[in-house]
Order: sequence, then structure tokens, then C-alpha cells
Amino acid sequence: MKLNFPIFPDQASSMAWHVDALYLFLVLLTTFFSVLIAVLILYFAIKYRRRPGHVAQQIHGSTLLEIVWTVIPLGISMVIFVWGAALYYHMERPPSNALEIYGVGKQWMWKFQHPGGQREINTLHVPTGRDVKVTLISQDVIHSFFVPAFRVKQDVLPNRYVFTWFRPTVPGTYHLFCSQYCGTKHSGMVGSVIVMTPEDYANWLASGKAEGSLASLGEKAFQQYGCTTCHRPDSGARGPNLEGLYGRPVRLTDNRVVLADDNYIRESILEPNAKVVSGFQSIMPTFRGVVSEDEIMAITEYIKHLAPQESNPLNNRTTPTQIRDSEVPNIQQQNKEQNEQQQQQSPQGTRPANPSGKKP
Amino acid sequence: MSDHSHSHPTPGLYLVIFIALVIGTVATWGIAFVDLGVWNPVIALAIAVTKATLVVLFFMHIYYSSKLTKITISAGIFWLMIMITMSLSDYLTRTFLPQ
Amino acid sequence: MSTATTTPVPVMPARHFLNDNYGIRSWLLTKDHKRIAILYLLSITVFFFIGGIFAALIRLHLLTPNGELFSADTYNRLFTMHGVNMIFFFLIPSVPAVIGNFVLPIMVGTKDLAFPKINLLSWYLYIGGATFSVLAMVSGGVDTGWTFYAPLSSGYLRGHVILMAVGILIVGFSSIFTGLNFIVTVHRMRAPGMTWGRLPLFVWSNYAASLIMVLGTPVIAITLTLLALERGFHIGIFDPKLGGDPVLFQHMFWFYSHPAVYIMILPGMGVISEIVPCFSRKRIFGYAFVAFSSIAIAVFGFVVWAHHMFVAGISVYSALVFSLLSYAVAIPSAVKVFNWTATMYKGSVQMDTPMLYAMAFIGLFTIGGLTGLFLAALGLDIHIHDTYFVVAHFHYVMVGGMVTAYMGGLHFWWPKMTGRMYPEVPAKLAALITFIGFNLTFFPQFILGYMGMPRRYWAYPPEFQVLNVLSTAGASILSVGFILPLFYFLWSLKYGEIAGNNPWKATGLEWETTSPPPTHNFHEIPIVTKDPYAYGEEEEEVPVVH
Amino acid sequence: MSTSQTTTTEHHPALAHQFDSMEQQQDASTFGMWVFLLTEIMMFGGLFTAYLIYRIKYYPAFVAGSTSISVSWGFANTLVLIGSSFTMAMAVWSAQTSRRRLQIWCLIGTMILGTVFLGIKGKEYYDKYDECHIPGLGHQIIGKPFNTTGGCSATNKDLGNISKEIRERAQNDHEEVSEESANQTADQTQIFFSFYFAMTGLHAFHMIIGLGLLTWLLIRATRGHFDSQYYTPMELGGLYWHFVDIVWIFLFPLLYLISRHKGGI
Repeated sequence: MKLNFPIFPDQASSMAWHVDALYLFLVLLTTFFSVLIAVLILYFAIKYRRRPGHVAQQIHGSTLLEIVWTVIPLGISMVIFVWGAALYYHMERPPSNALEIYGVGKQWMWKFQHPGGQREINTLHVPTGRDVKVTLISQDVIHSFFVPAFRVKQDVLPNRYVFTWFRPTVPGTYHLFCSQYCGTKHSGMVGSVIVMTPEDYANWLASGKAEGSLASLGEKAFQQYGCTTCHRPDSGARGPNLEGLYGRPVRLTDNRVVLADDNYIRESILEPNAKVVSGFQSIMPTFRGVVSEDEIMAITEYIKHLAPQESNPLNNRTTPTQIRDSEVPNIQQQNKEQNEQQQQQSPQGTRPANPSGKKP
Repeated sequence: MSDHSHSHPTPGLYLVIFIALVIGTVATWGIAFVDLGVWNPVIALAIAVTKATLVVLFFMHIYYSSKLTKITISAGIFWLMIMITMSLSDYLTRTFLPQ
Repeated sequence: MSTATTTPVPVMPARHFLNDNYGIRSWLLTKDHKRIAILYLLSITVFFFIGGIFAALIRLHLLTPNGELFSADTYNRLFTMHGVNMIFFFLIPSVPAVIGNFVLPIMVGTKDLAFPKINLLSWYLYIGGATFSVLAMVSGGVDTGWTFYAPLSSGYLRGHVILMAVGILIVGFSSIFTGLNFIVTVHRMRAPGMTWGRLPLFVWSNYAASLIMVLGTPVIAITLTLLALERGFHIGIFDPKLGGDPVLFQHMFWFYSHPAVYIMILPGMGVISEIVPCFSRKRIFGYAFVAFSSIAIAVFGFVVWAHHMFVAGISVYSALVFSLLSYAVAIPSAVKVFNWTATMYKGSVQMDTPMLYAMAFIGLFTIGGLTGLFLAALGLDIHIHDTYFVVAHFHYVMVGGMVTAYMGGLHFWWPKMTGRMYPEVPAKLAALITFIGFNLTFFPQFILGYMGMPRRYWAYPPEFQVLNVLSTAGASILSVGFILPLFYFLWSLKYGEIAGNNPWKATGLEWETTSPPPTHNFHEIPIVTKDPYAYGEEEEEVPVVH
Repeated sequence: MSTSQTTTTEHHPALAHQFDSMEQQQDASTFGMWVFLLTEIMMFGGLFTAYLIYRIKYYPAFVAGSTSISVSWGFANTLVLIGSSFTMAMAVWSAQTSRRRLQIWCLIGTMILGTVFLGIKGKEYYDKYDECHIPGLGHQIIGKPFNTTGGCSATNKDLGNISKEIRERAQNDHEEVSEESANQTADQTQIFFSFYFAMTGLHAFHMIIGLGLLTWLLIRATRGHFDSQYYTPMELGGLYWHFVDIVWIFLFPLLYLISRHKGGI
């Protein structure tokens, strides 16, 4: 049997090297102190071993030494803290122009949607040399998206979007693990991340038969659920205009200001009364149990793509306090017309790139 | 060990404390119906803290107790504050706008 | 204390706590802290071996990458019950409830703990909790992981979560009452002359651990109650489907469970602080620093819990604060290690079994502690969180640290508890086997973890197999090291040498009374006039034994 | 046991063997009780922390839920409990001053007030049951089991009139709240009710234990066990009872008085 015995993980992202540097620094530090302590203990044990004629020399302590071995470890640990924190801060802020991929974790599989509409199960194709941001959500319990070769990990929570990002550097196939224990087949919730050169990636995208881009799927859903009835750009609309909304601060009826990010949009679809935009009535029905996670992601992607109109004054406003004035439409009393007859959409047929994808 | 002179409170003092507690309760109840904005819960809790302090100091004899007992209670409150503030430190900063 | 270079052959005292009265009632209704300690010793040993069997099965299963021995369901139950048993039913009560219960009241010079009935009650609570836990185990087990993360545990898995939660709740109160008893005893029951500055460091560290038991345990109690309510009645506190927040469960869980790590390690550190000076014939280096570092660990230990949640979706700012504070708790641990090492300097070191364990502890705890720095470093933790790196780290602290200290303490005080010596040769052998087996088991797991092998995996990619085989091989050696003491300890009860009052020529009040001690510990309550660890003051030539 | 005037130097019958003096025993016991109360603070503290986080997250629902419970009963109960604390303090004082008859009557008074408190609590619980406000079973309503007229059904989006009340209150404030929105808020009041029942339930559980302790103290008091030489159990029982009172002092504004001025009784 040929021994396959690696002791260091692949480095396949721009962050990998940085994380490894801190790791190796700490390995050296640990080795140094462990060996120091071990050698001292053994040396003392032998040098000062009990033997006839040898008497222990009583020493009470030394404040100077105590200060030294308090301050030095403190100094070292502050270096580690700052180093680790700097890495973390970098890893927690996705670049703005990243390629955005949506991922859903469920017992026990991963589903991914590319902006072009391609879907895959338990595999994720990404190009080298490009920042990739993965927006993640779970349909059931807590999972964790872990790609050792990229040194990224993010717990995937139900009911809330979380993000992680990386810039793949080396083409190849790498492990994708679920690292948060999620039930019986936790260890089966694995897949692979396939890093391709940009050309290969473009070919792969082209070969996948997408039903249309994710945003266009979102637009379809947006119309299908009747969102356009209220969310219109004109001044008489009963719902806020969504053009150019994404990524901007929004003032709410209780004067709080929140950022219109993925989580805000998701919450507004499922719990519309939680954060009502200032100047609007809370009349929107909840879509909980009506739209699927996939559809919410598509709708979010669609809203992101709703570019602000040049004429829209919203675009010129920067401070959150001013938004209200521009967005307040006349409130019209209208009968609510709901689309409750919208049947729950069954998730579209997925196109597993990996045929081994297990049934949920 | 500790001073055990036992200058215990008298029924008269207990009665005064009791009346103060009743007044505090009525005040909490009354103020709740006046719109003071964000101050409503603040005042309600301030009254509650005052009432609790009275109970601890006199009904529970802390006013007359050793320093050790006083430290014990302070420790309890301190740890409770650790739990509340450090948990909230996550919840309240989660939605901070990233740069 | 009188010392003679030619010690007369020691004899057993005529009356002591073991032969004061007989019969099952005299044990089950005893209020003597020493007998309660023995009761605890027996019960936690049972749970140690149950937990150990689970561990052995886990390691056996992981010999092959494809999960061939057990089904995934069984495997998940194995590691859950291994964790629950070892943490709640072995590690937390180990040093405090067994060794602490036995020697702490004698060390401070009192006839018993402040509340003997509550002490007995706490043992019954332990047994009550254990009963629920065993009930959960035999009726099919629990497969949530010992962390019980919601919503997995509250709404998805089929195991007997509620039974187990009730068991942990009850055993939690057992630990609260032990802590309460220790705190009151240390404050109010010290012998005349036993000032705070004269307390043995074992008392200091148990006092610090007791603070955590009293302040932390109720939070896990209420958390698990809410979890059980959510599971039973679907109230929505943690399950997002019902409007709850699963991250809140993690906050509340780790608010206790991180400090609980210090409940487990602090008393172990106390044991080491007793053994090292005794076998070096030297005062502890920097008494005050070692004592206060225990308190510092207990206090700082409460403000670092969210370092278990860096990737769980907490706020970036909060993560930075918790990471910074995590380093604060590392410093007092480092101070202790340096002080122990310095204590050996220019000593007169004799490597008897307790000292072997103590030296192993210092080395292994150093590695365990330093690898904690990896996990507290935010950017690095993202990669190694929830991998075998974490598994290796906490086993280095819990097994390499706490279990080693527990074994060392058991050997150290065994003559005091039973009046007889254990046999030195097999004991040294066991210590050596444990050390080798332990390192072989857990060192490969650091590498596995950095390679990216997630924990709690029933099957794993084949390239991880070599390291897993090494680990399993180590576990088989380790198990020998743990089973061996069982035999020679039992053997020594009958055939061991008579120990005499103070076989180690150690300082401390517990060595001034007979071995085993009389029921009320002292024939006359001692008056303390000396500092602790006053080695080298009177005896000059300690005979070289063995 | 006698109530004879033993001095502390002699061996009092209630002195346990591990203590040197009655003074040490009382000191240690009182301190032990306080350490136990520390654990109680942390236990309730866990609930208070969770409560606070959800109160921020679901504020409108907490307002709606709070408004649906009867502030009058809560107010009355607060007074009852404060009264019981007063009688308990008097009981301890009369034990300290060897007033045997008074301590018995004070204990009985405390027990009556404690029982009244639990009775009112029970009535409030029944009202919640009657109004279909008991949370649980997957956010369906448990409550009146039979789907007769007025029964609680799983598909009732109004959640026992909470939704309707929200809209009525809004109307009084000249605000517009759609039925949809009110239903969503009503649904979220389940979280409030989860906390309401968990917190008051844990508190009531402590009250029941307290009544048990009081019964035991009463029996010992009638046998004349307590006097100025030895009243530690009385003192400890008092500490426990006052602690339970303090918890209620916080529960009352936190559960009953969220945004009361917005209307409601």
C-alpha cells in the first residue's frame, strides 16, 4: 500500500499563505516554549536529583522574574492578537466587486447558484484570480461551510444570510466540508470545490444549461408573486421603490436607520412588519412558507440588479436622514390585494454537476 | 470573626421600608401610563432597582452585615452584568454598517 | 513536626474514618467528607471507564476512512455520550469532588466541610443526574454532541435529549453545592492561624474553581431547561423556525461551558502546586503569584466565552473583544507554568510517581495552553475551528492536563486516603505508558486538524488515514496506562505497605494527622504557625526512598 | 429540645459538630445562603439576558403581549408579595427577639400572602389559557382543546384577539395597521408568552419551594425551636423569601408594563 501521508493542507487561495504564516509562527513559538519547559524540567530533575548530601536551596520567589514572565507572554500574545485580528478583519469584509454565488445548506447537502443561473449540488466551480463571495443560508440546522485549501470557514445559519469570500489561486479540486455537526450524515455533507482557470470557467458556465440568469429568475418570481403591484417607481406606490435600494441606508418608521443588505431584504419578505420604511404603512403580507430560499436569493439578486434611475433623487442622497423626504409617497388607502393563492413553488429541477448528490 | 453587635432593624424601620416599597410599586404602575418615550423603561427599572436595594439592605440585613456578604452580592450583580453586557455586545453591534 | 532519619516502621492507626463504623447505612448516610469523597471516587471511576469505552470505540471506528464499524447514527451517539460522560460526570467532579472533598477540609484544619448534609446531598444529586444520563444511554442514547446546539437538538434529532438535559441539570446542582461548600468552608472554617497567605495552593485553586461552579452552573441549568422546554413544548427561544435565535443558545451555553473548562483544569493545577514543591523539597516559587493567578483565571475565564463562536455569525467587533480577552486568560496560566518550573530549580528532586505525573502535566499543559493561542487568534481560528485541531487542543488540556493531575493527585494522597502505599514500579510504568500513549493519540490530531479534518466525522477522506491509525494505536497504549492503576490500587488496599502519617515528608495539615485520618480529621484542631511549603526548615536529610 | 437560656460558650443543642460556636455556625450558614442566592441570581439572570435580547428584537410583539396581560392583577400581586416580605421580615425579627407567638403569626401571614400570590398567578394563567395565549406546539395554540365556539384552533391567525387589539390600539392612535401586519405581530407574541411563562413559572416554582420551607419553619417555630440564641433557619428562610420577592420586583415592570401608555388597561 502506498502511503498517502500529507501533513500540510493545499494552499489554493490568496489568504492561505497569510493564515499559514501565522500558523507557522505559532508552531515555532509553541515548539520553542514547549521545548524550553521540557528541557528545563528534565534538566532540573536530573541535575538536582535527590542524592545523599544534596540539600534543596530555598528560594521564595522573585518579583522581577514574575514581572518578566508576565510581560513577555503578554507582549507576545498581543502580537498574535493583532496579527490574527488583522487577518480576520480582512477575511470578514468581502470586496465589493466580487463574483457573487449563493449557497444553501440543508441536511445533508450543499446547493449553489451562480449569477448566470447555473445550479450545482455538492460541487462549486470557481475561477482563479477572482474574488468570490459566497452568500450562505441554511434551510434547517446550523451547518458550516469549510474549504480547508482556502482557509475559510463560516457557520451557515438558518433564517439569516452570512458571507464568506476567497480568491482562488491554484486550479484543482479541493474538499468542501460541513464542519458544524448537523445530524446523522454530517460527515456525508461534503463536496468539492473545483477551481478552474478563467477560460475553463467560462467554458463551464457556457456548457451549463441555465434557465436564465439568477437575476432574471428573480425578476420572474418578483412578478409572479405580485410584488410589482406595490413596489413601483412611481409616486403613488404603496410599497417603497426598490431601484437602487441595495446597499443603501434606509430610514424606518421608528427612525432607526438600517442598511438594505441581503438580510434586510430577506427579512422584509418574510417578516415585512419588522422593519417598515418610514412613510409607508405596514400592509405587506408575509411570504413565509410561500417562497423558497432559492427564490428569495433570486429575488435578492434581482433587487441588486435594479440599477437606480438617473432621475431618481434617491441616488443623489447620501445621508440616511434625507432619504425619507425623497421616498415618502402619498399614502393611498387601498384595499389589500394579496396573492395568497400563489401556490408554494416547488424548487426547480436542479442540475447536479455531481451525480452523487444525495437526496435530502 | 465579624462584629456581632447585632444592631438589628426594628419593626418601625420595617414598616417604613414596607411603605416605601408600596409607594415605589404605585409609582411604577402610575408612571407606566404616562408617555415618557425611552425613559419609561429606564424609570421603571430605576424604581425596581431602588426597591430591590431597600429589600436587600434592610429586609435581608445587608446594611448590618459583614463586608464579605456585601462583596458576595456585588459579585453576583457584577457577573450578571458581565453576562448581559457581553451578550449584548454581540447583538447590538451585529448590524453596524461595515465600511 | 518531628522528623527522624530512622523512621520506625509505620503502623495503621487503630481507629480511623474507614473502620469507625461499618455497614451500608454508615456509608450511604454518612456526613463525613472523607467517606463522601470515597463514594465520589467509586462513582466517577465507573463513569470514567464508561466514557473510556466510548472513546475506545470511536478510535477503533476511525481506523478506516469509510466508516465500516458502526453506522453513522451509532457513531454520533458514541461521541456525544463520550463527551457528556467525561465532562459532566468525570472531569468536573474529578479533582474537586474526590480529592478536594477528601483533603480540602483537612488542609484548612477543620473537622468537616461547613455543610456536611449538603455535601451528601450533592453526591445524591450526582447519582440522580447519573441515573438520568444512564437512562438516556440505555434507552438509545443522544446524538446531539455534548454541546447540544440548537436547533439541531431542540427540533431535529430523535435521541433522548430531554432525559440527558435533566441529568445534566441535576448533576449541575451537585457541582453548585460542592462549590458552595468549599467557598463557605474556606471563608469560615479555617483553623486558628490559617491565614489566607498560609492556605495551600490546592485550596486556592479549588476556591477559584468553586467560584466558577457557583456563578456559571446555574446558567447552563436554565439554558438546558429552555432547550428541553423548546423540545418538549415548542416554545420558540432558540429555534429560528419559531422565531428564536440559535446563536443565543451558543452564548448561553458557552457562558458556562467555557468557564467550566477552568472548573476542570484549576483544581488540577492545585494538585501540581502541591506535588512539585513536595518532591523538590522546596518552597513553591512565587506563592502569591500562583495563588492569585488562580483567581485571575476564574475571573477572566468568564469574559472569553465567545471565542467558541468566531465563525458562528457573531459581530466582528464582538469577536475582536473576545479574542483580546482570551489572551488575558492565557497569561496567568503561563505564570503558573513558569513558577512550577522555577520551583524545581536547585531543589532536591525525587521522581516518584506523583512527580512523574506532575512533570507530564507541566509539559502537556504547556502544549495544550499554547495551542489555545492558535484558536484565540481570529484569522487562524477560522481555519482550525471545529477541526481535529480543537479536539487535540482540549484533550491536551483535559486529559494531558486534568486527568494527569488527577492521577498524580490520586497517587499522592492515596496513602492518606487508605493508609497504604501503592506499588511504585507498576505505578511508574503506568505513568510512562500514559504519557507515551497520550502523545501518540493526540499529537497526530493537531496535524489532522490543520489539514482540515472536521471533528465529529463518521467517515473521512482517505488521505487522513495514516494519522488516524497512529492516533488509534496511541489510544490502545493509553488505555493500558489507565487500566493498570485500577489493578494496583485495588491490590494495594490489602497488600500495600503501611504508609504512616507522612510518607512523602510533605508539609500541610493533612500530613499531620493519621493515615487514614480519624473521622473528625484531627484529634485536636491544629494551630497553624508556619507558612505553607515550609520545606527545608527542619529536616535536612530526607532519606532517598526506593 | 428546650428553649433554655444556654450561653454560646456551652454546647447548644443545635450546634453542629463541625462548628466551634453558634456564632460561627450562623455566620457560615448565612454566608452559605448568600452564595446560594448568587447562583439564583445567575439562573434568573440567564432568562433576563435572553428576555432583553428578544425584547429588542421583537419590540412591537412584546408591547402587544404585555398589553394583553392584566396589569391590575400584576399590580395587586406585587403588593401582596411586598406585604409577604414585610411579614417575613417581622417573623425573623420576632424569632431574633424570642417572640414565639408573633413569629408563628407572622409566618402564617406570610404563607397566606404567598398562597394568595400563587392563586392570583393561577387565575392569570387560566385567563391566558382561556384567551388562547399559551405558546407552544410549533406555534399552534394550545389551550382549550375542543374546537367549540371560542375554542383555540391552530389556524387562528388572530391569536386570541391579539391581532384585533393591535389594530384597535393603532386606530386609537390614528395609525394604520393592516390586518396582515397585526397578524404577524400577533404571531411573534408567542415569544413574549414563552418568556412570560418561563419567567413567571420559574418564579412561581420558587414560591412553591418557599411555601414548603415556610411550612417547615412553622412546624419548628410552633415547637419553640427558635429564639435569640438560635434562629438561623428562620433567617435563611427569610433571605430566600426576600430574594423571590426581589425577582418579582423586576418581573413586574419587565413583563406587565411594556409601553402601557400606548393604551390598554
